[in-house]
Amino acid sequence: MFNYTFQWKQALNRLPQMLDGALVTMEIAILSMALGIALAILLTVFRLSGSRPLMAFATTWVEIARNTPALFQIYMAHFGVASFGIHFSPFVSILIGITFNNAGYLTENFRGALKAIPDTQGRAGRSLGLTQLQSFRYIILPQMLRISFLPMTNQMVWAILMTSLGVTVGMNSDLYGVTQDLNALTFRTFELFALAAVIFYLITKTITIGGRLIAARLFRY
Amino acid sequence: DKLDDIISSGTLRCAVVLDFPPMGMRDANNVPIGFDVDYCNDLAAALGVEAEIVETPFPERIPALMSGRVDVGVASTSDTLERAKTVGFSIPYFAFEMAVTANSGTGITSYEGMKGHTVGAVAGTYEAIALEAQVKEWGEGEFRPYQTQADVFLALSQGQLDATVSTSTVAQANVQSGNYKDITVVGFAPFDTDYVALFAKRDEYGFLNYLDLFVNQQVRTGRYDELYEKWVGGEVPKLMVPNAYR
Amino acid sequence: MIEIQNVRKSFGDLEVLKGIDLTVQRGEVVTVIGGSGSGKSTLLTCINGLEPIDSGRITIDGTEVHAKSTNLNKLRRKVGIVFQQWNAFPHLTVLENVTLAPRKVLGMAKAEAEAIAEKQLRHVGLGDKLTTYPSRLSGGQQQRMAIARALAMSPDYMLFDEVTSALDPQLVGEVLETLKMLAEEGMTMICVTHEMGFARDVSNRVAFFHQGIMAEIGAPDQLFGDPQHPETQKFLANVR
Amino acid sequence: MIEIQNVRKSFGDLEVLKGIDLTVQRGEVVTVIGGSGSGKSTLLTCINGLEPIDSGRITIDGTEVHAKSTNLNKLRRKVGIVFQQWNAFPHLTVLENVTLAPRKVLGMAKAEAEAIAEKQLRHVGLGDKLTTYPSRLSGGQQQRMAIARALAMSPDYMLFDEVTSALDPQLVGEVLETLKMLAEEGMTMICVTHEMGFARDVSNRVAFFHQGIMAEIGAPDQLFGDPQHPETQKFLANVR
Amino acid sequence: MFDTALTANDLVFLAKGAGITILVTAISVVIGTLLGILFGVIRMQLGPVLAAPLTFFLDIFRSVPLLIQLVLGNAFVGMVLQLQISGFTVACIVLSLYTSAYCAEIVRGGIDAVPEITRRAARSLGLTWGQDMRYIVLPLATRVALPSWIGLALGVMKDSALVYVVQVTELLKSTQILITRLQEPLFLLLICGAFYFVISFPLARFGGYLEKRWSND
Ligand SMILES: Nc1ncnc2c1ncn2[C@@H]1O[C@H](COP(=O)(O)OP(=O)(O)OP(=O)(O)O)[C@@H](O)[C@H]1O
Ligand SMILES: Nc1ncnc2c1ncn2[C@@H]1O[C@H](COP(=O)(O)OP(=O)(O)OP(=O)(O)O)[C@@H](O)[C@H]1O
Ligand SMILES: NC(=O)CC[C@H](N)C(=O)O
Ligand SMILES: [Mg+2]
Ligand SMILES: [Mg+2]
Repeated sequence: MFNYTFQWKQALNRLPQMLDGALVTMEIAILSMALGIALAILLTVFRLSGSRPLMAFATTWVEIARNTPALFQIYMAHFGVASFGIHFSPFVSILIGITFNNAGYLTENFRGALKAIPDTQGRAGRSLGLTQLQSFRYIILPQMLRISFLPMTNQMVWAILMTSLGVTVGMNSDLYGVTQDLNALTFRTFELFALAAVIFYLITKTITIGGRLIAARLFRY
Repeated sequence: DKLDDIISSGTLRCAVVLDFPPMGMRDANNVPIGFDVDYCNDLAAALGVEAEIVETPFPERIPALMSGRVDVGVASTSDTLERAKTVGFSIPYFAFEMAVTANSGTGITSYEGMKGHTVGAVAGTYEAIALEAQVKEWGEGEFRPYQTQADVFLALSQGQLDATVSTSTVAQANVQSGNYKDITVVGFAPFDTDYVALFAKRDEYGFLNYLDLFVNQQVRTGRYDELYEKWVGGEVPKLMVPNAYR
Repeated sequence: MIEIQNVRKSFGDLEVLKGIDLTVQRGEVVTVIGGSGSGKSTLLTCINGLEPIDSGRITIDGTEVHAKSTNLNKLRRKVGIVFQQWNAFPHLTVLENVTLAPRKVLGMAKAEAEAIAEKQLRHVGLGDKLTTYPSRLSGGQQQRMAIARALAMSPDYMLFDEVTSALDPQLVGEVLETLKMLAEEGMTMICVTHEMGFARDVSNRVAFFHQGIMAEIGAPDQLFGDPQHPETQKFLANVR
Repeated sequence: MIEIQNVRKSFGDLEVLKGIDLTVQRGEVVTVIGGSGSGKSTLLTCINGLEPIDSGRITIDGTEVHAKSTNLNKLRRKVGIVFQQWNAFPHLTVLENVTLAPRKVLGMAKAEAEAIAEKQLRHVGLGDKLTTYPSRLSGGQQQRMAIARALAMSPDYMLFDEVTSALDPQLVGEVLETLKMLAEEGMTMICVTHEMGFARDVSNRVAFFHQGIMAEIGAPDQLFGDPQHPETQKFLANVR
Repeated sequence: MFDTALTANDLVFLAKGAGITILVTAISVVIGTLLGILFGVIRMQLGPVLAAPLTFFLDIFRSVPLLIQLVLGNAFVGMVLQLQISGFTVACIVLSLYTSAYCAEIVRGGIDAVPEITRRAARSLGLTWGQDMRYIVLPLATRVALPSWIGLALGVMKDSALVYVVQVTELLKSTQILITRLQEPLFLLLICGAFYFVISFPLARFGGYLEKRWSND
């Protein structure tokens, strides 16, 4: 009926290579999230700082990250900055690109979370003699991270999906890159991409479900 | 069969890769041109139908063919045995020699000189597969595949890559264009000649037969030389493999 | 001693405090009553320096709260405050809520801070809730925890801002009991409240605020029994 | 006449109503008091069919509420209900809030619905707020609007579920006044409330709920003055 | 830096690409939104168990890279359904489903945000389920959902940069074509990025504004 014989065996034979690729994909996503969260906290502090240059810096970052395609950002992280003589390996480029994107979106999430934390929390902290920074660190931050935990797992899923854009900056060791290389080699496009789709699905599902379990564990209050 | 279908439909749809100068590219009006484009036009003329160029990025060539969106691939496609398990190839219609192009700052002067450097090529191409294997064998240096020929040369002139292996035609064209700073062709890559063929569905013997004959006729009639002169220039590569059939 | 001298404070165009004068002696309990928006909460947050003031002076034991040179974080250890709502830090257990400030502000060791926290929590009747999260507490228990948390810093003064207003009627009693106990122990307190019974029983003086002005202040018997200012009369008539 | 006969209702394992019997005559005002979770709200939502019941019967003017054959949408026109909170449809103006049901449910023309709505809104003292959005109203005004909205359907019965509990103390009065006015006009009402003064003044009978049981019911003087059930005594002692 | 070989012709070419980007986005967002509302309401009505197959189906679109969805979608349409339709149509179909998957979530969030008691108030007035949905839930849910929906629409516009794999020459692809010919990547990419930004930023801000305004109600 299809004029095409599916050769799933051929694709399955390549499964070990693809799973290695999946590990790299996870590695990128996890690193980019860890860095992204750290940067987003910093950007959030900048936004709250009241200092105009810092606020402008944070805002510019957030708006560019949110208003241009991720593909564009990743391409820029490699070829764009290279125009100024700064060279990053594909791995570092994709990491920077996704981290930049993550940080932008997470900062925006944090803003929403902060709005949900009553004013009196910070005031209560300050009233106890905590400094502004201590009050942020011990009272606001933990609550902010809790409120934005589910958005963060969503962002993690996006980070996984965004790794597929690494091919534009020369990545071929991640799941999508490996799949594409195998495709070039064998022309078994459907089998390979379908298999990749299944792996991606399983990874992202694990993250979503894992995120919920962790949330239930972590946030007993 | 397919051959009849094409003739009766009145159009021949060719999958062509358009970021692979001078085989496929666009002119100043962004109209497709190049060796492969002309070749497709010739094929259509022989069949007595209209040619339609379908721009096809690398991973979409097979789905485009299998889903019936194109009839034939005129896409400088290397006729590897692995790929032939999936599609049917004609006899070779073109052959590439591979050249090494290096960033002037690196001091690379030969193929061997690339050892230990960061090198790259267009992802999934014949030369990329060979070069990646070579880098593994050397055991030092790094291999990076980029999505398009343009990205490879961009990375090369930015210094992100120290050298690349590409078809000599592309290398010459890009160096001469003057668009890229600091790059020079430093020699040939000792890869097997990259024979490329037309491809169609594996079981369309009638059509594949026709394609074989068409390629043969292009050489016989001198059209192949003519096109080569037009798009590449210089000594025309032999399409016959010494000491072998076909 | 808390001295408030001619304090004025605006939010944008709105003048919320229009020259307040009030001196609270050590050991005194002053209750503040008044309509919504009359500036009661604002005054409290000015006293512990959470809000800047526009003019006037507030001194606590001689230290001027709003002077540039004043270390507010240090000053605030002297002045505990409990708000109407959302006092509890929801992500910390009851014990952690109370030990946070002693540990981070006073740099106490964990064990020492916990000893103090336990003592204060037992004091307010929460000795058995140490490892509970605030979400498991009733509103009244949360407020008592907030009081213990403030007490753990050994403050000399306590400010209470309608600490029972957000509570179910059944829970009001337990919190007022705690406040009464504190007052009897001699804590200096300023309490903003709607609970007239409490104001009458516990306070040395009651102040009535109206539109940013302290319209009237006096002993509870006098203010409730024989209010002078027409607004006070109106207010008290409405309340019951 | 509303007749409630041996009504039982559980949420999962929790039996919230454990056999309630109550008959409310036309023109009667019955107040329901009781602790949190005693099943008061649940009873009201069962009466107008918002919640199914497990056993027993509720009939309104002879129509069985939970019978399969009953057209609930039609029945509900007879029975207005106002909740503690979030009664207002925030995206509609006050007038639109009130005209929505007459227009969509009764199919009234716009002009007619508006005439009725205006009348009812004036009745509750909101004649000047027709084009305002609820977010601009005080809580008390929102509750009065909700009452007008229910009245616009010309119901025979009104159910009120702690309509003043979420209000600032100052706003309680205006809403209770409106309820009193309704009662005086002869509306049949069941009011769940914490306002004992109101219960005493307005109701014909007061019912005390405790843990899903109607522990006691009687005339206000009797129930407040001489409560029989020990839980009633405890409850009333606590409330004041 | 910016003396460029870019001609007016090329600008027209870029503008065409931008037009395609907007067209693909518009079609997908409209269809995707309608489907998303339908799926969202169906899911709510069926309950989590009965709706599981639908949930699973929609989940796929949120769990697999769009690039792969497009490649496989194209193959599916051509090979399995044997439909001779253009890459543009395939792009619109895949993007519509992709949009609907996210939109269904937004719809659910919007409906969840309408307080149960408000809906009870509506039903108590005698409004039917449908009237309640139409006059109360929908308008209220829209307010909650609209800012996220704007975010989604803009997301789809940005993600439409990937439809080049099914032979649709949208903005980013047009840019790449010009880069191949003109070899001025940074300059061309900045033009392209600026274009996205100029469309996306004001709309995103507008969404933020709506959110602020409505949350103050
Ligand atoms: N941070 C702020 N920014 C702007 N206006 C404010 C702020 N805080 C309070 N206000 C305004 O100042 C006025 C006084 O507020 P305040 O909270 O002190 O009154 P209150 O007497 O405590 O009233 P309530 O009994 O309602 O708590 C009010 O009109 C209020 O809206
Ligand atoms: N939809 C529901 N699902 C599960 N449990 C419910 C539901 N609605 C009410 N309950 C439970 O039923 C019990 C009775 O609730 P109900 O709201 O009727 O009490 P109430 O007397 O109105 O209390 P309150 O004075 O706090 O309003 C409570 O324990 C409550 O948690
Ligand atoms: N056309 C291309 O982009 C690739 C050509 C290359 N010779 C290959 O098929 O591997
Ligand atoms: Mg206040
Ligand atoms: Mg209730």
